[in-house]
Amino acid sequence: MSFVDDPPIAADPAAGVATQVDAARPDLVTGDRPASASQGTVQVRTEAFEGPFDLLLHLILKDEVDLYEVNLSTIVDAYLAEVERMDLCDLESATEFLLIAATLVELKCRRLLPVDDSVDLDEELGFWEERDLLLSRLLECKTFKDAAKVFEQLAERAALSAPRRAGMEERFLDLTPDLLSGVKPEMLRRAFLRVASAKPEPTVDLFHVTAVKASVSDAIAEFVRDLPAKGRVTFRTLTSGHTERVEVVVRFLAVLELFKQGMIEIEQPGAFGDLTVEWIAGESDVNDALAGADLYEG
Amino acid sequence: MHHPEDPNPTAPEGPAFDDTAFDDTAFDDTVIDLTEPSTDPLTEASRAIEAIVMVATDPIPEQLLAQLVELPVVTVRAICADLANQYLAEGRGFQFVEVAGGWRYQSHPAQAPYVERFALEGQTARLSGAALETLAIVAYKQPISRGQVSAIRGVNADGVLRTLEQRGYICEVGRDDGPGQAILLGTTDIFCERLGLGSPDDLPALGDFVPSAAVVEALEQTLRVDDHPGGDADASADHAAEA
Amino acid sequence: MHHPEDPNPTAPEGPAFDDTAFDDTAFDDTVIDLTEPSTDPLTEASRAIEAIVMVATDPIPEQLLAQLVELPVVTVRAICADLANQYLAEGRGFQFVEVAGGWRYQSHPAQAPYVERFALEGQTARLSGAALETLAIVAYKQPISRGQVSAIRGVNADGVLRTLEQRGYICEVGRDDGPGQAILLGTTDIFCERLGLGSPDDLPALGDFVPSAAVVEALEQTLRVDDHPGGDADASADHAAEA
Repeated sequence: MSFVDDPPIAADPAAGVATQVDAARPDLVTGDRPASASQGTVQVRTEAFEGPFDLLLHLILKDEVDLYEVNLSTIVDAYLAEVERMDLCDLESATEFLLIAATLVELKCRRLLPVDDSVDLDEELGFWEERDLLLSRLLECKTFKDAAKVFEQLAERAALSAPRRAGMEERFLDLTPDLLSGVKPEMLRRAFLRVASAKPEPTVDLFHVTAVKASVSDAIAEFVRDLPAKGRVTFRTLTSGHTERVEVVVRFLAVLELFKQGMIEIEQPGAFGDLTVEWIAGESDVNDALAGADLYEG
Repeated sequence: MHHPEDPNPTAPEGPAFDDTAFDDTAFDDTVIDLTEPSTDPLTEASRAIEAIVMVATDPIPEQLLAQLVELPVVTVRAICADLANQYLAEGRGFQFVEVAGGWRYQSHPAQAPYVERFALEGQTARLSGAALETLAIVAYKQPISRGQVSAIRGVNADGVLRTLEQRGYICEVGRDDGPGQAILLGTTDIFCERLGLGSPDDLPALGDFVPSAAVVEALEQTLRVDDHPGGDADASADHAAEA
Repeated sequence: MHHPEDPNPTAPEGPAFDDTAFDDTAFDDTVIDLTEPSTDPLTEASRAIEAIVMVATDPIPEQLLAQLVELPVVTVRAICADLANQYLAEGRGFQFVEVAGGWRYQSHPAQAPYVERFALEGQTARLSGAALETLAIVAYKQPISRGQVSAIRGVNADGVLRTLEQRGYICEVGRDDGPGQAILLGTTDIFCERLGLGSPDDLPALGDFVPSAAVVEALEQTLRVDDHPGGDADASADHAAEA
């Protein structure tokens, strides 16, 4: 999921989101790290953001001057917009990004809505746990990030010295044992394949997961098709046929996206009440809505 | 032309070259005590160690040196440290250093521009940010499974780990006892060489990298559950009471 | 043991002496100021020559040294002779000698018994994993240049290649047509003999092998002598951008 070939955010049709994100992350377009491997660099697949923690840390800590001014809404929006832009090519990474998106969105909802005392205590504790887990994982990630910086400095410093590798003088060579004793041609073949073979395609372990179609743009398309005819409908109804968490998450993201674009109205009778969704946009806006979301490949 | 006597016993003719351009008095200061060159076993061992490490292609562990010169490891260690200091004091263009569990000769960092000019081919590739972070996780958490690395990074780390393995920085060091018997990974000597470490123990303590209070607070503030505009002390108090 | 002041100007502390606990300030001085290398150009050149010859795998001609340190050949010749005399006077276990048209370090003949012991006992009788991989690359992709082998392996393979060459398993088989006229390596008859092969063609087939990007890039790359400095500059630029 390299961003190298992505159009700049400003060109993104989802301008409503884009402007906000752009302001929050002026460095995203120019890239604050090399997105492509330079000549001679280890050919690790470089991604603009190495995972959801990386992205979230960046969003929260990017501007250390304003550490205390960080606004959760801005961060959630920027995070969702970034996830939206990504070409999430495998379900595994998509799920991680989306699960954290779900936690963030829930966090944001808590801030916006009054606390409901009647809420299920187990659920409440569950959410606290999730939030604390996210926090500790972020701290762990940050710890290793900082350690990696020191690794880089150590490697740079070490690279200033070249080791002596000239080896034995000719007259001693006869004394050394035959290095090829015991080496079989097959060992050479395996050694060659080990060092020269392409990495296997990133595979998703589908052993326990049936292929889940999780695409925000598909969900948007589905809503754009179905919602105008349905009138007011609850989010629960919209997701009733979907048991996979990631499917519910992408539909929730789709609802947020449509809301942002002014296509739908959202109502919630009280904290943790059922979300009600109503289509309010005209026919002409539909294409914009569809163009506004990048694909999540499930 | 003054020719210093070679203190190495049974030494044949020294350098195949006489030079008159240099002031021969310059050598008088550097000549060490030549009165009893070969009777001192420490001096003898020191020379043997210089010779052995000079022809070695990899760092030589003190244990092996001790075995070859037939002296205790502690003595060998002292000799090696002394040699390192001698070259340093003399301002040599090379160093004698302990890297990846052994001693080796290497060029002095200050001479890097000249060495780079000379060694044009096959420079070691730079490590990407992802590779460095993954390497840090393996280095500090070893032995660790691929799945655990991925969990910490929040993304599938298999590709990066495979590259690091191909480069020889990490390798399989065992199997997990658990039902899956997951492969456990650890760092290699090549990793130590790349970072200029005597051993992984020479890494700075992971505790040194625990995020600062400001960072922790920023994360907590941002991800706190209750939103009290202004995020004042009340919020923290509420938070504490509720938690 | 005293810690003498390092007379190498602007040199960072060498890893072997960095036995203090890591602290934040330890990493602040990683950038070496190269603007004022030395007060004395002869001393500076002498150090550079020590460094270059130390890391070289073959004897270095005076002409090349002169070019690298930007001094006349006669001066370089005098410096080399002086270095040779210094090591002799200090009773080092190694020598600095002119052989085969160039200067190199080698073990002092008086230390031969220790070096022989090391050759017999100290070395593993098996090829290391890295050596086996390097040999496999040459065997399957011959003729191939040193630079290409290093590019595929991602680390400098010169030392390993030299060992394989010294053992007679690989040798120079030609020159590249390109501007650099890089030396091309291939396997020898000894190699085939030891492995019981009639010719390198008898090596086990690779099957439906998909080469990695590094291999494709390394083999497609036009061989250029100057491809290192450019690549390095790019890497530094990237690094600067990243920092």
